[in-house]
Amino acid sequence: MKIELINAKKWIDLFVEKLETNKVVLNELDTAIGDGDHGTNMNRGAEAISAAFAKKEPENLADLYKTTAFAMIQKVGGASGPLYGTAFLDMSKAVKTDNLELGDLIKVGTDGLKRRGESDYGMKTMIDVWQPVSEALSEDKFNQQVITDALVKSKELVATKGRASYLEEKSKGHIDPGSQSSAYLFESLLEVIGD
Amino acid sequence: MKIELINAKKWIDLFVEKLETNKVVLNELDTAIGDGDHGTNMNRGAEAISAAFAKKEPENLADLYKTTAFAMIQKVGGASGPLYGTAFLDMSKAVKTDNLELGDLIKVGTDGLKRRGESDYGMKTMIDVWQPVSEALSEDKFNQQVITDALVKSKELVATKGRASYLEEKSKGHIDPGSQSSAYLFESLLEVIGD
Amino acid sequence: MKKIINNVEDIVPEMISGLVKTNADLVKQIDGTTAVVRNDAKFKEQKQVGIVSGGGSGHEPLHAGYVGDGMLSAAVAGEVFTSPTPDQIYEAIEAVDQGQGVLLVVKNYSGDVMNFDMAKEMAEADDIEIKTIVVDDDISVKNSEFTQGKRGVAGTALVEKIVGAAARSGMNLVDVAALGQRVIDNTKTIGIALHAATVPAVGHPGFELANDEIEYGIGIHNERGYAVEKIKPSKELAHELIEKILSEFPDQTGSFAILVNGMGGTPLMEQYIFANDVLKELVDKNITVGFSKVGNMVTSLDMQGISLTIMKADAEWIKYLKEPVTTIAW
Amino acid sequence: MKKIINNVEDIVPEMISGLVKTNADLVKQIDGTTAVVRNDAKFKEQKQVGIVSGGGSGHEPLHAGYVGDGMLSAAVAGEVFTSPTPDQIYEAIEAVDQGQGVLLVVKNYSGDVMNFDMAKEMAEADDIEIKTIVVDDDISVKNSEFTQGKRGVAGTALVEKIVGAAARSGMNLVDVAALGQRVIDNTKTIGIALHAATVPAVGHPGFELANDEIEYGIGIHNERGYAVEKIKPSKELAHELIEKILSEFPDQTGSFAILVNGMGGTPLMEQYIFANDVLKELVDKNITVGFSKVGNMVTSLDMQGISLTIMKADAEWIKYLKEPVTTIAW
Ligand SMILES: Nc1ncnc2c1ncn2[C@@H]1O[C@H](COP(=O)(O)OP(=O)(O)O)[C@@H](O)[C@H]1O
Ligand SMILES: Nc1ncnc2c1ncn2[C@@H]1O[C@H](COP(=O)(O)OP(=O)(O)O)[C@@H](O)[C@H]1O
Ligand SMILES: [Mg+2]
Ligand SMILES: [Mg+2]
Ligand SMILES: [Mg+2]
Ligand SMILES: [Mg+2]
Repeated sequence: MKIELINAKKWIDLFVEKLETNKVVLNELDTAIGDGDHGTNMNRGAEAISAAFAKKEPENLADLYKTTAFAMIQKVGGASGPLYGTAFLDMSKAVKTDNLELGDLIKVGTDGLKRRGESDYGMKTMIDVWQPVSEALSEDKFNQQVITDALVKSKELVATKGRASYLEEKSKGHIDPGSQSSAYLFESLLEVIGD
Repeated sequence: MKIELINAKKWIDLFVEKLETNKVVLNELDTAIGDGDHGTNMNRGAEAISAAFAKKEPENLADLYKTTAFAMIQKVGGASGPLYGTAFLDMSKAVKTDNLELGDLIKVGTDGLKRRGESDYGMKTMIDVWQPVSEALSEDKFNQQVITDALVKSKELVATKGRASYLEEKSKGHIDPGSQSSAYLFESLLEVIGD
Repeated sequence: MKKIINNVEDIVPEMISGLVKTNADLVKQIDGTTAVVRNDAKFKEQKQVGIVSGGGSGHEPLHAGYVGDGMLSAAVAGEVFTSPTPDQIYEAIEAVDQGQGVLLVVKNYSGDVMNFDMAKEMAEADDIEIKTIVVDDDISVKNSEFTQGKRGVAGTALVEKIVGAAARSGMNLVDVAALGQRVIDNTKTIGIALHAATVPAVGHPGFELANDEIEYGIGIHNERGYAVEKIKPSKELAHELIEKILSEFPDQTGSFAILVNGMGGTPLMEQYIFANDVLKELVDKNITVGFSKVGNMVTSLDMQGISLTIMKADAEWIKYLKEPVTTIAW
Repeated sequence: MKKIINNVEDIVPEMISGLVKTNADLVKQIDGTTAVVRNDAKFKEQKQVGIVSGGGSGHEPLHAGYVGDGMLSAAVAGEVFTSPTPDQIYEAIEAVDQGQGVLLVVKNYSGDVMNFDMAKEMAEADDIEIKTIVVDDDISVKNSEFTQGKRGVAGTALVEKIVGAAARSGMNLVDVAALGQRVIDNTKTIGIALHAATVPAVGHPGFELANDEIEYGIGIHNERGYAVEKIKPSKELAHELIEKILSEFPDQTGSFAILVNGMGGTPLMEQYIFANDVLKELVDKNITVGFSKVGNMVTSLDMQGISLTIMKADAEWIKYLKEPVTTIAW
């Protein structure tokens, strides 16, 4: 399955909306096992994306993902800025010549996260959501349950990357904030493409 | 009425005891309208007096009052150190040649307080207790009621000297901590000489 | 009360010992006292008027943090919020007098005034020439001949800087004292608290404020101020304090120095935000700021709050304020 | 939450503006950024390796307070507790490069590492030579190749002082970076909190401690530590932290530097008492202290607490630590 510009734009718009609505939730999650700013950070990114779209409507998929990436890189900071930024920048480069299958697209993003974060699946980071989603998309089994399962599974992990890793065992039993914001990203996708 | 060395020594010993017992009370009074240290200050003085007496038993009245004065001046600091110190130093000088009537003795101390503090009766300071006590002693009417009345009267004043004066109207209705410690001084005297 | 201390009675000696040990190249302690005197290489060569200050502890880095070349010659620390005793002050005077006399910089509290006065009498008996200036910059307290008068608060640090620089430049005692008095007359401060300080021997905050209240006009010893109000944005606080202070300066031409002072528990972040608002407003009012400083200069234990000092300062004073010093904390 | 601020979103730009306005002779702001660069008279003449640091705000005076002759060339401030973005870091690099390359001093947090990495890539595209050192002095976190590794905390200030002094002395980029790395390897810190910080955007403290509890091993972003215990006398705290740190230094000969750092809400009084206990214990252990410093150097907003840094420092490093600088806050 592939996504076209108009739907991809809807996807990112919905993501922006969810980030704005859930700023406090993400801050609270980050207060428990991080430094309390993930909601504020992502909200700053969301506002920057909206502003960039308002300034210039994206002309194609590469443009859409690049605009999203630049907004995240230039306005978010923290860990999530370069991570989301790199994922979307790599996705933008990948769709320049060829509109990828959605599963492959999200895999490109996931690989970007791993490279930038020097991290991998199972370290209680947003990768724990991106990777299962990319796999489910490729196998045509993507639905809300996939996202929820990924979150629940990651919740019980001990973090080994990011700030939560400083808590060692105590990071267990808390939802990773970046995983939750990624869940919003993919819930937005789901709303656009349907199960 | 005059007081002899043995009773005067008892008087100061009792004062020391009361200061040690009532450290917290005096701090609390000073927290309300000052800076919260009058109990700690006077207790430091009390300890210094005890230590000085333990080192060398006072040989005469002048010696007793001078030892008390030096302990206060050297160990208390704050406002109360120089005030009690000056009062007792002046009393020591006054009894060098002649054992004064008690009313006159306390008047000498009161005058010392006024000189050192550039202050007078009715400014909501310890002088509000010393002066009525000295007058009552001279008129042979000294008893607990005199002390209590002085405290109660001073309580309703607005302070115009010392830290409490910064509170202006709000200093009303609080007992001045220095007046309370002076009340202990004269209650000790009362216990020694009886009504 | 949670504090990083040992016994409450040992707070001051241990603090002074920590300060001296970690700054042995700058200061030393007079044996058996809590007085701190200059120990830098230049001290003995420089023949100048001595500058001695002091007061209760709990206002760090005031005063010991300002001992050094170009500022104080010595600082005497009393117990927490309690004036030091005359004998300690006297020893500090003795230690720094170089035959040119000594200026005492005293904050206007009855305890400080009385103890420094007694020390002055002791030093004069040794033929040391002494002058005293009494800092009373806190305009939240009414001045009246029937009262103790205004308190000495954060402006003290600026006064010490100016008289220290003047003394280093070779000015004589009479002139330094006169300069100091003119500086004091032109220095006005007002402070606010978000949370009162906890005096260690008392164990709880000096007064209570609700979660959205601030106290206007506090002193540096937990003295309550003249009004409790709801907290406002920094801009509005700056506006109110500036209006209040400027009403004391009928002539607003010439240049001014400002000090934004943290009370001990308020982070630099908030101090800089407030300073930004102060400077913006002063620019709007066409007031020339020749010198400005921000930081925890004259604190009140762990009090959360801030004070603003404005000084009408001529070019010479601004120069004195800017001259480099070698102290722990200026 | 009671703070002296305006809008939460304006905290960082307003703070930087306040800092720059009150220190215009020392630093200036790069237009449109929250990066602060040297503005002192010597800056343009001195040809030296540039030193750029930065990170989330809330640790003031780190980093902007350390910009100046002999320390940092520029500092980049992110949002509160949030790494700055690559473009801001890139602009700071551009502004200070004098053709001798630029050293990036980064605290070990994934955000900082990633954003500085991206900025490095941007600057290298402009043929600016870049080296990065990552400070990870916090020994309360286990080091392991499977984790993020240790955090960068108060030791960062000492690292910045040493590489800044070395760069001023004319050392080249490769050598300054190697020196910085050796310094980091010999710098160990551990911190305790009495009260957590309140992130303005969150509005309440990051964690709760009872009235008699302290948290051991906290980070500078409200990260909880490894144990909660009853508060102890300063002496015992000093003993525990020293034991923990010294176990990381098998060789205790030679000389050491120490930093007693206040977390923002803890007054200097307590810091000096703690420093006194630390120095006493080190003397008892026959450890030579060649340099010591006390103060709010690397803070965590209004957190109440303290950290202890011990560095095994050879004579050259001690010299670098002691050299005078012209910064706002060292
Ligand atoms: N090295 C890493 N690799 C992948 N994801 C990471 C890494 N470090 C952090 N993250 C993600 O970033 C999220 C935190 O983002 P945010 O709170 O915005 O940044 P910061 O940690 O700098 O405050 C974490 O919840 C985690 O999902
Ligand atoms: N100028 C003065 N004249 C007379 N008594 C004074 C004066 N100033 C203060 N006092 C007395 O001193 C007491 C305060 O003593 P204390 O708390 O020990 O000192 P400080 O005010 O320096 O903290 C006041 O309660 C008052 O009775
Ligand atoms: Mg975060
Ligand atoms: Mg008092
Ligand atoms: Mg006092
Ligand atoms: Mg962050």
